[in-house]
Amino acid sequence: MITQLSPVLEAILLAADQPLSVERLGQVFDEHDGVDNKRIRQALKELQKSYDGKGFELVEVASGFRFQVRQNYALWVSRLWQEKPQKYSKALLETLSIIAYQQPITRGEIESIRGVGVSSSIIHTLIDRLWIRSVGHKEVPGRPELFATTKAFLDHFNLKQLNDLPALDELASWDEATMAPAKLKNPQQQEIEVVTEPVH
Amino acid sequence: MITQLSPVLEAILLAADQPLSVERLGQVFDEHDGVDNKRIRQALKELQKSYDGKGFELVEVASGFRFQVRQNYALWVSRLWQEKPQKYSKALLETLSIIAYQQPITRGEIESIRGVGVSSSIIHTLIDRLWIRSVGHKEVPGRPELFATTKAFLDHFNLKQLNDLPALDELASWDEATMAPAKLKNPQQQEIEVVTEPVH
Amino acid sequence: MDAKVEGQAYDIPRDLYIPPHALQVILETTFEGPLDLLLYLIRRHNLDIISIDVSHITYQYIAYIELMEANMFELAGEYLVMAATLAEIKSRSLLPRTENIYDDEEDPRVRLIKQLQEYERFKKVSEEVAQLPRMERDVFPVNMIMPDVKKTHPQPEVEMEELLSAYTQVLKRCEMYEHHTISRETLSTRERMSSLMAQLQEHQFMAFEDLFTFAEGRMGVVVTFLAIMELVKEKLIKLIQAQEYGPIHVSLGGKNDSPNQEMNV
Repeated sequence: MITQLSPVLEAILLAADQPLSVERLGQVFDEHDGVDNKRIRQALKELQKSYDGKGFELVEVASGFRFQVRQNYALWVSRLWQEKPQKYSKALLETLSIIAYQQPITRGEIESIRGVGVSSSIIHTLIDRLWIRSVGHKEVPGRPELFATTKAFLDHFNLKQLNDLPALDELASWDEATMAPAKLKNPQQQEIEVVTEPVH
Repeated sequence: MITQLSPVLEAILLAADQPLSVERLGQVFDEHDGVDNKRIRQALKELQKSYDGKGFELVEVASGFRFQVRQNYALWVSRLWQEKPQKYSKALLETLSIIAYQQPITRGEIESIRGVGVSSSIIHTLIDRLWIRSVGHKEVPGRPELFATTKAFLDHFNLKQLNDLPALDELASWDEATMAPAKLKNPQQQEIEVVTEPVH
Repeated sequence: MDAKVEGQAYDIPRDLYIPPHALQVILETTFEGPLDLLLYLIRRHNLDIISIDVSHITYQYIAYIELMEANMFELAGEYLVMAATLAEIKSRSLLPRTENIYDDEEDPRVRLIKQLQEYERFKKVSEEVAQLPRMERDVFPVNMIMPDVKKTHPQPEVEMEELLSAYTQVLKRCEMYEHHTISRETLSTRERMSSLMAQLQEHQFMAFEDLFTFAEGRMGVVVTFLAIMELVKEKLIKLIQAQEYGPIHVSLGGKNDSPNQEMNV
């Protein structure tokens, strides 16, 4: 019977190199330990509170709980880290976001939203990072792969679930007559279409 | 000016992948931070005390300070790291079954039955597991080793003797035709002798 | 290049034309494609698409494409499609207008607006996603020295059924091989006797099992065995065994130069 569960969980989570779910933590204990998932959840909650004002925190992400250094200290930590964080291109982030919000989605569908081809290297980078994976094929000619995001993606972006992603805006309203965003509507310009003289 | 130095040091040391000396820690700060080595040393001492009863500790080793998981929690950490047993490959199982039914047999013979090569790692795994051993050499060019199963093999499969290996329907006729010639007189008895008695 | 709006000179926005040498850099680094570029121009310059001199831009794009390196061709194609869409919109706008002449599916304007709306949504949200606290940039994993831990590698368990099924598969595979072989070549005992004699003439003294070719499968081995028995009976060959249960050797019947005992068959 373990009377002091908190330091044990602390030790396990600190030694682990990946987030651990309550279930996974539970597997560490045997029947003599008298530890069930409810006790674990309770202890984790208490632990989380106990790190107020500390340089680190215990957070829950998609695949479980993990310790991480608090964001407010990133400045000093990054001075220590020789490696600069990897930069990702706008194209990659757009592709990733479209997959995250529209999953499961084919490469062709991503391309039609972006209005431009999606390079294979972007898809490969996302797969290599384990942020997306193929989850099947769409039953259309060519049976293209369907991509979806993974738990590792949520983990990397500090999210517990897809719902925690920033909300997607409503479609902006556009004026179809002028092809301009509604708020930019300008009556003067609107008349141009009729009177503009072709140059050639 | 940093007023709360402890959490900053905590963050830096937790993110570092090696011990950091007071001097190295000092390099992270600039003149505006108002941090000198004396302040660092003081803060580290306070931090060390604050981890009483926690699952981890801050210790000073030769090259500096580092966080480590307390030794008394090694048991649980080790349970986390216990690997799930892997499955043996089909190639290994086939090799083992051929040795069991057709022993003593050379690697070359196993290969010609399987129609593909038998990797050294399979043979080594089976020897390491104490399921097979070399029982001599075949008197043919190259004098290849002859492999046979062991008592440990019988124990693992709950067999008293090789005779207890289940008979496959087709086995009888197959054995007669392909068994090593020395066994032609009485194949089954011969098998048992190889396993239970030292050959030399 | 000037257009007149109710008699007043009006500057046509020229932003859609980008000199070819600059375009590669701009397209690859600044804009994520023709939609992105168009969206930028619309937002930034209050650009009314209808008012653009689309035909001019189209010519510029075509000129650009001609100048372009082969490896940029795919990208050029996408911008060209956009230029074509704009040209189509422009040309339709010049036609006398009647209400509802195009349904929504057909109208390139509706299509383009939908595309722009959709794209803008994702462009915006992807900028927000980029700002999310990210591992190794905003938050860092905690590295801690582990206590001394004995890592154990439990060994896989094997069930008797697995072993049997593996062996059954081996046997099945041999049979498949056998059928394949047999269909190609008819094995007869006599033929095999001849080839065995030939082998023994070459090597004189051979291990019994070396006379067998396991790859031939069961049938082949049986034929060889029968052939050997036949040869022994006909005293063409001899079986020699040095000690009980020792390896058996075979030599031609005529010259038994080994002191070993002969084997009773």
